[in-house]
Amino acid sequence: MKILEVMELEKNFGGIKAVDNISFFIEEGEVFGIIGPNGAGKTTLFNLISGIYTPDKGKIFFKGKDITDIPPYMLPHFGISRTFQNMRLFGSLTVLENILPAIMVKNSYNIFQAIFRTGSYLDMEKDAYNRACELIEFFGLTEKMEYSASSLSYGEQRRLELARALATEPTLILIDEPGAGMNPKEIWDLALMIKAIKEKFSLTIAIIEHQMNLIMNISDRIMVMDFGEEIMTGTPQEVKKDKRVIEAYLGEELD
Amino acid sequence: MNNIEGNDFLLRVDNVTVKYGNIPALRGVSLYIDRGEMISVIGANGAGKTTLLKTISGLLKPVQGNIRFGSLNIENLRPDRVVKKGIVMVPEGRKIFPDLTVKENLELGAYTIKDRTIKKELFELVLSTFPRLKERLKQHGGTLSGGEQQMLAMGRALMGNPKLLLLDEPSMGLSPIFTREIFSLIELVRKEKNISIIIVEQNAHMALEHSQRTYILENGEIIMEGFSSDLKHNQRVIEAYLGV
Amino acid sequence: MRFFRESKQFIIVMFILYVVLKILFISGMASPYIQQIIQYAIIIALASLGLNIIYGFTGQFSLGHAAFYGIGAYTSAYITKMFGIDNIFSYIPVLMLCGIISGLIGFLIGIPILKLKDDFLAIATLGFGTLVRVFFDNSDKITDVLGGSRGFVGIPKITNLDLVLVVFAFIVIITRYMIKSRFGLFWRCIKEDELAATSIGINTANMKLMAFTYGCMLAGCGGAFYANLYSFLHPSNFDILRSIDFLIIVIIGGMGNITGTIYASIIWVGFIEGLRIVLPSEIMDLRWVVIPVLLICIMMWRPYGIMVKKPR
Amino acid sequence: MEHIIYILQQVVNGLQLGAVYALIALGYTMVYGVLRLINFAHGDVFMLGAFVAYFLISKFSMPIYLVFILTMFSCALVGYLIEKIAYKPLRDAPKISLLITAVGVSLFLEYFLSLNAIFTPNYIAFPRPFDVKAYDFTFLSITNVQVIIFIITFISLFILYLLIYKTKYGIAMRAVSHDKETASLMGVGIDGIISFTFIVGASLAGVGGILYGIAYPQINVFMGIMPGIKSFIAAVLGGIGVIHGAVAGGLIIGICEVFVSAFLSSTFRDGVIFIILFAVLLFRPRGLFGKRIEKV
Repeated sequence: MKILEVMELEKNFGGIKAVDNISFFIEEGEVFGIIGPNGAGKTTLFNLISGIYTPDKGKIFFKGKDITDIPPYMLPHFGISRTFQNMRLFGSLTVLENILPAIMVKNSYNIFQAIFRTGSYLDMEKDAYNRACELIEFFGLTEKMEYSASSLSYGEQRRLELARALATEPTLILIDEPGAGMNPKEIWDLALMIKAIKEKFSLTIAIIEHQMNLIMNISDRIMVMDFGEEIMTGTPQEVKKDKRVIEAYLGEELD
Repeated sequence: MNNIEGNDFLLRVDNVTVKYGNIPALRGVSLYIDRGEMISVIGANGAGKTTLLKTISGLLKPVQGNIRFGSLNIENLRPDRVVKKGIVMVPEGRKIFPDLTVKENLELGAYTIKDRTIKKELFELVLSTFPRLKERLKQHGGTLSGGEQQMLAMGRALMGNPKLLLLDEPSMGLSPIFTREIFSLIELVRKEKNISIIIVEQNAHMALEHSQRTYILENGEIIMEGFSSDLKHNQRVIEAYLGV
Repeated sequence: MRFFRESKQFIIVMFILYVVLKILFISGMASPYIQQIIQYAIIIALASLGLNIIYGFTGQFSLGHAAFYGIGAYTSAYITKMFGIDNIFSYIPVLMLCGIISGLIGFLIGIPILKLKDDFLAIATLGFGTLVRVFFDNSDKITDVLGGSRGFVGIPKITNLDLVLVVFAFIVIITRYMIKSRFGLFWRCIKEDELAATSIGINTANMKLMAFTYGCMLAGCGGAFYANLYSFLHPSNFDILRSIDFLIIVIIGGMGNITGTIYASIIWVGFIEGLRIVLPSEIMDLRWVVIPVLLICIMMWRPYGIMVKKPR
Repeated sequence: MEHIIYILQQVVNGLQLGAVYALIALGYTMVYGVLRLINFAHGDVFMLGAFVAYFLISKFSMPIYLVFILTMFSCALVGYLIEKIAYKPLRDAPKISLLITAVGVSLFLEYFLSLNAIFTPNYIAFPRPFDVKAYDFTFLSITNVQVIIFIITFISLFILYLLIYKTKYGIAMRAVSHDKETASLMGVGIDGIISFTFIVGASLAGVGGILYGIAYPQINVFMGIMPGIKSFIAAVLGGIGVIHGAVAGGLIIGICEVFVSAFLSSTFRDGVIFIILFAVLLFRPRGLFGKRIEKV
């Protein structure tokens, strides 16, 4: 089943086409990689899907529903979640306080229940806390639970951001350059982690990445972009062999 | 300080550590460059390449180590002072001023040059090196194509009459054809003006092809260095960066 | 009831405070002037708490808080005078109404202007503050009672320690529970990074509006108390300087720190009014020369406020 | 016909006020360009200009050209010092800290000067260096004050234009507005350019102060607040950071204000200006001439 379908998407910035007539789909349960040189429009594409930008043209469907003009805060409620290239954590909030709100957006208690501290309110709070703890434990941050996000190491911050994105219980997660600034060993661990979360949370993943060994390793299919356009889409094997991709991006044939 | 052949180093980076907040971006990095030499620094995204150039050009201050340019310690100079000493950087992503005309962009490059005749000579030189810019002097910088912007960025840097040019990912976002053209222009500049060049690249092929020596940066540390012609055949480099 | 049970400590502290103050008031150890100042400090704390919700917790900078304080004050003054209200029990609904009206105006003005950020929001709220001030200055053209630039006179004196303290304690408890709940957490997320808050599904526009409305309500209640404490209002009581007063209190007390705001209000009112007793009027003029310098120094020294606790 | 003449007359009066707003608005817009700061103290620099001129004329009876030169110089010095002392230490601080500091500087200047030992909080009459004469044309009357204001404003704008578009400092200033880091890589001293911007902006505000004093000969230490805010609104209306936008915005705001006073009531004058502000912020936040910027 196609979980996400993008049709003829277009976005201009001051006359420059950042995303130019892009169409693709993502199958449920697959890992969909997006590669391309800087400025190719990959992050813009994510911003369009996650509603931060509105496209000039084109349509986006999620599970058959048109989500093109949905305000960005609604997307996690549909089941789409994302991370950011330059990590946007709530720096002076604790690790726990970074995760909790992402769980609590789906709570249903209202302000009066909160003020009068009704039983159902306290149950919901407790439930959210337990779920946050589970997630934090899965990502190995339990000991840092009460530390502010900004005091974590780079790798921990990356994990926390991923944990926060998962806390909204997405079915589709958009991951923007998780391997930036990581060494080959860390990249390897990251690949394992992405595979693990995919299984555990039964996710569909769209991922932007520059690290060839990471993206080739984990992706089921890869879309190559350049100058806002799609060059080709195919399995890692097909991409590695494709003439246009080699010319525009890889520069040389990979193994 | 002398190198093996007994010449003076043009620039010597010695045991430099740079941190963003608490996170180290460079850890005890050392390198040198001779007069007229072109060296390259390659490494993955986030390895610290841009940080290295920003530190040399004064945008970032090291918490440890020093940088000598000729006989001068420059690690604590402001970026504009570093430019005055003769080190000019072409930043990643070119950073053309889109609202200034091409001519104004070039004039800005010569901001530190007081002498009008020198300025004029430099202007002529840049236009003869990059004839494409000549046709576009009155256009706004923002209207140029990516390749033209890279030329303008390099032309703008040359207007500062540098002794040492720092190029941050000149091939970024360019098509292979333009990448080749830019690299041959870089060669031309180095030979004709005898300018030393440090080039930082993700495109390891081009960098190794065109530089004499190469440093490999990983996770903020230099893990390997040597003549580019040797490194090209090094098994580890091939696996990690050339991917053949 | 859990509402009171879970704030036992705070209620005990407030009760002791009440007893102490009551003894001071009845015994005559506190002169009527001091009594007034003590009540005034609590009123200022109430309104500043409102600004701390808006700015300290949610990060929405407002230079127009005094306008909402003024709206509450004028509303209460008008109603109590016109209907001849003179006892606490008929005053409580008026008080609530004043809060609601200020909150409603905050809500309506907030819908458009909370789309703005940082300095543009500052200039828009400043603009709204100026508009309200102009309105008060010309209010006698609408109905003569309001007094325009001559000031509103003859407002019934209703505010007393019992009422102010009870309402204040009640509102502090409510505010603390709000902050503890998901809504408070959402506000803090918005202050940290609005885009990230959106990305995890927080309806930032609604949450900002909620914080702003609630903050304006508190300002309105404070204003109502103020009107019925002093029995005289003048448009100049609600200009930008008053907005800056509130701002300074929030900054001294620490952004997003309720207890800090309360302490800071008491210190601030004590400082300003205390100076008035001690110093001759010549030197009193120096106040607004010293205060800005103080403000600038705080900004350089501790931009997030003085009494602020940070996580590890 | 009479109506049209009356309207035309109001346009001229509006331009007189608008010219002063334009001169102040330029300072706001230039400083916003380089620091992304609403320099609240700018209106007070304008007030200082009027006061310096008042002293030079009434106490020293200086010739008018010297008054202009010395006033511009003093305002430039004040502008320079404000930036160096109050804003520069906060270069990396959160935006709002800088804004609060600017408000602090503004209050300090006003209340310091309002001390009886320094000046007075009261209004003082500004000594016009010449008598007002009106030149009556068949359908319009223009005063010599208006002529002087138009000429001096025009000269100031012309010099500013040369400064910004024809000198390397002007190019550097525009570059710094766009991207400080890259500008510094061109050898541009950022601190120097920021000082230069404050100096130019403050000088223009000084000129505005003198002209305002001549046109509306009542001065007061708080006189900078409203014209300051309105000029800022003018800068937003024209598109903050855009030089010609500030001039256009100033003239539009001036004309609007005079029109509201003439056709409605002077009571609503300030209100209408703020309604314009809200309208601009909500419907066209980049202003009339501003560029659209999109970034995440």
